[in-house]
Amino acid sequence: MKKYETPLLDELEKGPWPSFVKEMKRAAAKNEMANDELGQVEKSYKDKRGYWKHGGIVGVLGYGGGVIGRYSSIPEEFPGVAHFHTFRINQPSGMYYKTERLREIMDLWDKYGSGLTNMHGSTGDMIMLGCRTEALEPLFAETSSRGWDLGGSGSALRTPACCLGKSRCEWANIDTMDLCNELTQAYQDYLHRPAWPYKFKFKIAGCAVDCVASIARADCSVIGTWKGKIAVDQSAVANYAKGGMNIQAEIVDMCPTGCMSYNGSELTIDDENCSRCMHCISKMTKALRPTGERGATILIGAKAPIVVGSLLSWVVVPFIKMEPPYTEFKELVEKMWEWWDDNAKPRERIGELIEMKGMRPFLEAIGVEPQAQQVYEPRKDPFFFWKEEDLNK
Amino acid sequence: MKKYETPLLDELEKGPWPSFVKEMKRAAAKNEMANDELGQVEKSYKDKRGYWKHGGIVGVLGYGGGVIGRYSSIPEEFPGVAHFHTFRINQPSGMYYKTERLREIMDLWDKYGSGLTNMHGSTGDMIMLGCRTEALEPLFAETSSRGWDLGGSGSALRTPACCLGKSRCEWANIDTMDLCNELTQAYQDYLHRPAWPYKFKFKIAGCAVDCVASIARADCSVIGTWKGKIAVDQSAVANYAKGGMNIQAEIVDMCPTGCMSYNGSELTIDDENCSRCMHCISKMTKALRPTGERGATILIGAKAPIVVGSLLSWVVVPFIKMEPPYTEFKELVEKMWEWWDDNAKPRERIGELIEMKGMRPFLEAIGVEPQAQQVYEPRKDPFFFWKEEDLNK
Amino acid sequence: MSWLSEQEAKQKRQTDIGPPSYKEMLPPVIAKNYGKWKYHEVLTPGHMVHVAESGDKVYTVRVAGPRLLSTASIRELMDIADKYCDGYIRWTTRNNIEFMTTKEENVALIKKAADEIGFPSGGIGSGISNMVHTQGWIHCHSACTDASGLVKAIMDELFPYFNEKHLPAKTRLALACCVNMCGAVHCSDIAVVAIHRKVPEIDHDHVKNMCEIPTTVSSCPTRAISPDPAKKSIKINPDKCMYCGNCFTVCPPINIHNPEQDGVAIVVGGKVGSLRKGPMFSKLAIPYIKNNPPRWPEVVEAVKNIVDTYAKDARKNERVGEWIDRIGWESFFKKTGIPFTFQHIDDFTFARDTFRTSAAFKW
Amino acid sequence: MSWLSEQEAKQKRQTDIGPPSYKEMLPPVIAKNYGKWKYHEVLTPGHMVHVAESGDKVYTVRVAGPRLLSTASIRELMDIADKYCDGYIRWTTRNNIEFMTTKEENVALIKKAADEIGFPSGGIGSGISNMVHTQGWIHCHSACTDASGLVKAIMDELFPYFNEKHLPAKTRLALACCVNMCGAVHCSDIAVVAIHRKVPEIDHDHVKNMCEIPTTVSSCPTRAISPDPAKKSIKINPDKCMYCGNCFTVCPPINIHNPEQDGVAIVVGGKVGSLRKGPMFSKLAIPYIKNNPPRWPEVVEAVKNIVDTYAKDARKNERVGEWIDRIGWESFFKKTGIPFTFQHIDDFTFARDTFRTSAAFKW
Ligand code: SRM
Ligand code: SRM
Ligand code: SRM
Ligand code: SRM
Ligand code: SF4
Ligand code: SF4
Ligand code: SF4
Ligand code: SF4
Ligand code: SF4
Ligand code: SF4
Ligand code: SF4
Ligand code: SF4
Repeated sequence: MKKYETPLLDELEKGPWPSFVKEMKRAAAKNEMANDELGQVEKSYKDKRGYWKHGGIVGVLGYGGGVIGRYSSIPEEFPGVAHFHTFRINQPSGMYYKTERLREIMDLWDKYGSGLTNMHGSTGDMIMLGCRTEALEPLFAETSSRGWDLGGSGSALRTPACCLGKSRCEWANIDTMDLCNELTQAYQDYLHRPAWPYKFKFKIAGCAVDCVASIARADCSVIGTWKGKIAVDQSAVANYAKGGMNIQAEIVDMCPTGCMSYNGSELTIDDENCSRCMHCISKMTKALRPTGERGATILIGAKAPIVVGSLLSWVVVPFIKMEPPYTEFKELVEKMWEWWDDNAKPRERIGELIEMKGMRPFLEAIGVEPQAQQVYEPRKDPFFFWKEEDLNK
Repeated sequence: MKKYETPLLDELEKGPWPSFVKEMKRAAAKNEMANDELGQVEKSYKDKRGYWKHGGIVGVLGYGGGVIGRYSSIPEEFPGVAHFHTFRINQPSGMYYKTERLREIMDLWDKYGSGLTNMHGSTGDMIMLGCRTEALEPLFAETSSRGWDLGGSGSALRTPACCLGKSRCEWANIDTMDLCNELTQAYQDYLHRPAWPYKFKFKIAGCAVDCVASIARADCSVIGTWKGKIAVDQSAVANYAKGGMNIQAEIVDMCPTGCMSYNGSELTIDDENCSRCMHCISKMTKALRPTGERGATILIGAKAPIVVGSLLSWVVVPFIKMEPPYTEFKELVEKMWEWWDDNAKPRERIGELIEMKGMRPFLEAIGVEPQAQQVYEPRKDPFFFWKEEDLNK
Repeated sequence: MSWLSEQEAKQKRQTDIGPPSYKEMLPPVIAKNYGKWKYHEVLTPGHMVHVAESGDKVYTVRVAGPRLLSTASIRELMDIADKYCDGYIRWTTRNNIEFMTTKEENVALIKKAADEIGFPSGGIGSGISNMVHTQGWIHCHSACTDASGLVKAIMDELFPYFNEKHLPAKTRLALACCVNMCGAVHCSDIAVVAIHRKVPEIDHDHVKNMCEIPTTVSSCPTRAISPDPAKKSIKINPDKCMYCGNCFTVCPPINIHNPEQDGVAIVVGGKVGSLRKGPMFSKLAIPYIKNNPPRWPEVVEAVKNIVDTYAKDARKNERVGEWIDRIGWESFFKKTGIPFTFQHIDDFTFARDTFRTSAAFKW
Repeated sequence: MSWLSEQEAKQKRQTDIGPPSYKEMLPPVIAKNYGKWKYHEVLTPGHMVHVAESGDKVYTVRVAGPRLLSTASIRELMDIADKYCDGYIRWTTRNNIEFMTTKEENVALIKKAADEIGFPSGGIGSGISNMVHTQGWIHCHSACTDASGLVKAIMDELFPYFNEKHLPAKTRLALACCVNMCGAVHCSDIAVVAIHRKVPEIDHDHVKNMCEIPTTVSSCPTRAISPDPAKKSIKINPDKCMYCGNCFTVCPPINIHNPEQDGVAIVVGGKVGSLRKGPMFSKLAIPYIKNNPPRWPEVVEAVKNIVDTYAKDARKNERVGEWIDRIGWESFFKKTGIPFTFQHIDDFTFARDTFRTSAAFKW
């Protein structure tokens, strides 16, 4: 195996943060592909540019996604990365692993791939970084035979992801991990066989804290919420005060709706005016607790900035019950997909389509009523349309 | 003279607010045009629609504006309003009148017109409502011979307007009435002879309170401001408190920058963080007073909603000195006009043009540097352009 | 009083002289203390005093202006000014009339005199001043409602807020009789804007003679109009037309007036001053109320409901828009009982920024 | 350990089975108290405890993840999990690694063991957690900077905020190696996004053989590309190109890489949670810093400056974007000393809403 000098990358072994260079070197020590990756990346550092070609279409039989083809643009120099495809393995919901099961994957990856991974990709998959085309089929056979499957890529449903929710968080209003798993299983066909105008992502958070950044990066963001009061444990409030918390400044004054008050001993919440933003609850978890009915808010449309600027997801359904088997939600989502599939141009995300066509046709297609909760504010211009049916109302 | 039954309009003579119907009837009593106007408006009330044709081009010799042509669409029925043009007379700055002078206008209007007026039009002119084409020339000769002139209309400079400023307001940072008068006089040619892509309006307010609504309806809004501290008279503060003002709630808590504090006896302002919004000053005028250098902020671009939604004026020059003869300001404005005139399509307001071309070409054309005060926030997308000259910086 | 002859007119006329100088128009106390005012105090909704550094005081009485004024009434108002105000008078930027005097005892006399001829005092301080408005059926071909009549009906109802009762803050009402919005009503606390709801009807037989097809096509801001060569006329794409009426302006055989469907929308929450919050646009509260002259009772009721809800719920110094921003639009609709419809959801240029991108809102 | 044969692979393979169930992966204490947690307490930046209604406690130790991990290191991490955590381990949504144990005494042992193999603990509470990032030169053809290297350099510098020092609130950093923004960095407190600055160069001789002209033309999101029939190639309108690199993806003879001009922008003030203020986009703070591998000192310095200014100036619980909103962007530029340039002024879709329409601002 060729030994590359990596004076530039060596600089990145220094310092307290775990070093990806160290990881690459560990893999390179026993793997030809990883070794050439190290060499090519050192060259990138020297020349200040990447050396990858765009991927052709590679994959496994019967699937249209799950593998990102990648080829070096200078394979003569770095033959080990001539092929360096990504193999996306769908993570279990919540990214908990029994080590026994995770070892299966490590063994297979040492056998078939570069020994390099990303734990995890931005969408949520386990990213197996770098294998050759001819390794894909046997690798897939081995992983799938052990009960693992590929994640999404291309114009398909992408691997759903969630926060850890009820597994370890006191604020989860819905069972994020279960819903995530249920959607992944229910829509396997959509996930593996790209058949849509473009990608579609689900991300599920148990509350408005949104620890999976769903509002920023999911075509469909599901966020747990409640309808009911916030129960206040006054003795716990007193403990926070005793512990040095400035309840007026840190909690009451920062409540966005101004619905809290504190008289030095008692904390009062005007629940009707609370917007359930989670600020007070998150800072005083021992003292405050939502009560009442649980469900989710559905927001639609987030995406990255190309081409018209990033979108954040928009509230479409302010409240929906969210319990297994999630039938109502699935029906809603299927209606969305149908409308999107029927109307979108290629590479048009659902948020872009809604923006193009207007919110009304979308809401009508999925059977949702207009509600003030869907907007920050009503329109500001006097140019609005009337349908014949509206005129006769 | 025909006597019209006006049962519908009669309903609008009732109630405490001054009645325009009473005004119309007063004029109608001695004027044929006003009488037929009354009849036609009653018909509009009955039929729930107007009966005016669009005006053809009428005016006075040598001017391209100042008169709005108006013709009844049913002149057979109401011959008195067959012609019913508006004669716009440029108001004196601040809309103060010596009665002796205003009587001149009333006399002329009784002689040549309908005897109906609007005091004033939304732009600021004295609106003489309803005269025949053949009256225009002699009427103009008489008004102008007495020292009055027409206001603007069409694709021209429109009649500038201002708040009363230094004449009766303690907060005026600039002499609004003088500047208004000066601009009106300096740009008479632009005002009377439409030669631009579309209309252009100036409105001038002495401070950020903006009593002439300039930010909402002027292509160029001039707003007085200061650079310096707010002087606090603590004994006057105490008087307000004694008078029942809740200084904490009504003043301090409503300060948008949070730069005020009040300890029950002393009011403190962290001037560096004050945004000069005028809230505290306007509510405690006896206690608070701006000090230091005076000048104006120039904002550009407001207009009504057709076609892309209303625009409010945008900060372009955060601070400019504003003293007679206002040379620096005039030069700036002339550069703006030149750029607009060179680049705009017909019927494109300057704000629309800036939006179309981007702020940079506009600022470069008028020689103004980019400044953080020009924006609420920087851009949120990563798609920005570089000129060769920027690359080498 | 005979008209000038053409000849005389030519001789007398002057051009480009501009308006008379404001300097000539100032009451002496104003001229003397110009730029040297120290403070003012609102004494009643109908009058206030300004105190100069010199110690001089000027009392201002403000009276309601219907804006549409006959020369006869203006003469009467001037008579009052001659009697109590050294022969000076002024109008405000919202079309009210102001009398200024240095003598406090004149205040009551001015109020009384003006009241007697139908011009009650008010509009100063935290209440409702005059409604800015436009021409309506009185003068504009484009009007899809009247202006003066609606203003009269609304101001009659809200009159107590003009001359006696207080609101949390100044409350600016306005009305525009078509979407050209000459009143610049788009930044008012509460505004009424007239709208059409139907695509214009075309009298195809007359189009060929009376209209320039290209001009008509290009008059449409939304490109809804295209030539219809078969009919030698034009056609309108109903999905694109937003009923602005521009085409009707340039081509008379196009009729946009529809007495049964024309009406008004109500928008709320705008302001122009930079105090506390910066200037804000008004936003749609009620998309449509039909024209019901002579007194538009449904519109009056709707405006009153909003004012009353605001009066009850807002904090001191809080403008309508600031109040709504604090409580949230979902609460505004709940508290006023106004239904939320598809028309409220923006589908125009800035729709995207109006969609809620937060999981925090009120039920 | 030989590869499966084609035959074997066909026999063994399964499809559409999805991932293993999460239920199989849960540590017993998690499975037992699922949905029944009562509260938690952050004990150090490196560990916290969650207490269940049952009274059960679970201690979580979080350690830094470089994200790019070798199988060798993952095995070592699993060894720790086997030793102290009953054979369970998890990753967070920001690519850190979590060890859970019911035994408080294990906490220190886990930290020590992880530290020894190069994975220090931290990232919990009000500080800086891992930087979300993307592929960079490691794997993506589209990258105009590296990802892992920049993250390493920045996190080395900010390390104290990861494992010991507090900030006013959680501070989320992220990096995207091109404007596709796979890390969804557009809502981060501070993010680095790589940009090109020059219009791509076209190797016209190869275009005809290697590219589909129509595909190339339509690949351009801003329609800057048109066919150049004379050259049998394409041409790019430099006024419209915003250097996104899409064309280069579909047509290799188009080269967007420019080692001297490629670099990064820094955007600030975004967040995703709905606490207090709703989710916010990050906005441009620094339009360009050149690529300077291996440690990008100018970028590190710039990020540090922003973090330090925020640390000094913000109130408790205030995220970067909330802090800036409170003080105003003009103050942000003043306090950080970052120059304001033409690039900061939006000229894109939502430019209009970013222009200041208020006379109130700070000098
Ligand atoms: C691997 C990953 C980045 C990472 O390092 O984690 C990734 C990598 C790529 N993304 Fe991504 N995206 C990844 C998550 C994202 C995310 C974040 C998310 O999913 O939460 C986004 C932003 C959210 C969104 O979907 O808008 C994202 C927005 C994009 C876009 C822009 C899409 C858009 O509509 O604007 C592209 C461009 C495209 O689709 O052609 C893109 C395209 C790509 C491609 C396929 C580039 C290309 O054109 O070939 C990258 C392949 C890199 C490689 O060679 O490995 N990637 N991409 C992430 C997927 C890993 C996983 O499966 O877990
Ligand atoms: C008389 C007046 C309304 C009033 O009752 O006070 C008025 C009346 C007309 N305006 Fe206006 N505008 C008047 C102030 C305004 C204002 C307010 C202002 O100037 O402060 C605006 C909003 C601000 C702005 O300029 O955008 C305004 C925005 C328009 C527009 C929309 C312009 C745009 O760019 O969006 C039009 C349409 C047009 O220009 O074709 C318009 C067009 C018209 C026309 C000429 C209608 C037409 O197409 O023929 C109206 C003639 C009515 C008539 O027959 O009397 N008027 N117009 C105001 C002028 C009186 C004066 O000189 O003092
Ligand atoms: C006379 C007039 C100026 C003129 O040149 O004609 C004027 C005069 C004064 N205004 Fe005004 N404003 C006048 C139109 C305006 C406008 C413009 C408009 O309404 O179209 C505004 C902007 C409204 C908006 O923001 O939408 C305006 C917003 C204010 C405010 C800010 C109110 C607020 O809290 O937002 C103040 C300060 C206050 O009331 O504390 C103010 C205060 C004042 C003061 C106290 C200034 C002073 O020290 O003399 C004057 C008398 C107060 C009063 O009327 O209550 N004036 N004032 C205008 C009277 C119109 C009328 O007849 O009612
Ligand atoms: C483990 C993890 C979820 C997971 O499924 O993996 C998680 C776990 C917790 N988060 Fe989170 N958050 C996690 C990603 C996020 C994200 C998503 C992201 O960063 O991409 C956010 C949104 C950030 C944003 O708004 O931009 C997030 C915003 C919060 C907040 C809100 C902070 C704020 O004031 O804005 C809280 C509440 C708090 O800190 O008071 C919180 C609180 C919590 C709590 C206390 C919830 C609980 O009761 O257990 C958990 C531990 C606190 C901690 O880490 O400080 N978590 N948290 C994620 C850990 C990532 C990491 O390795 O650092
Ligand atoms: S999003 Fe809510 S439920 Fe999920 S981990 Fe974060 S705080 Fe807990
Ligand atoms: S959840 Fe948010 S809105 Fe509700 S009381 Fe707490 S801080 Fe206020
Ligand atoms: S804008 Fe300012 S200076 Fe002018 S009248 Fe109003 S408060 Fe006075
Ligand atoms: S002028 Fe406005 S920002 Fe300045 S101290 Fe007064 S209220 Fe605060
Ligand atoms: S708002 Fe419309 S209808 Fe009213 S005066 Fe202006 S142009 Fe005419
Ligand atoms: S009414 Fe306006 S939008 Fe409709 S066709 Fe006519 S010009 Fe176009
Ligand atoms: S951000 Fe761009 S360069 Fe980085 S992984 Fe995504 S597509 Fe590739
Ligand atoms: S870099 Fe992007 S914007 Fe520029 S020509 Fe290529 S595709 Fe178009």
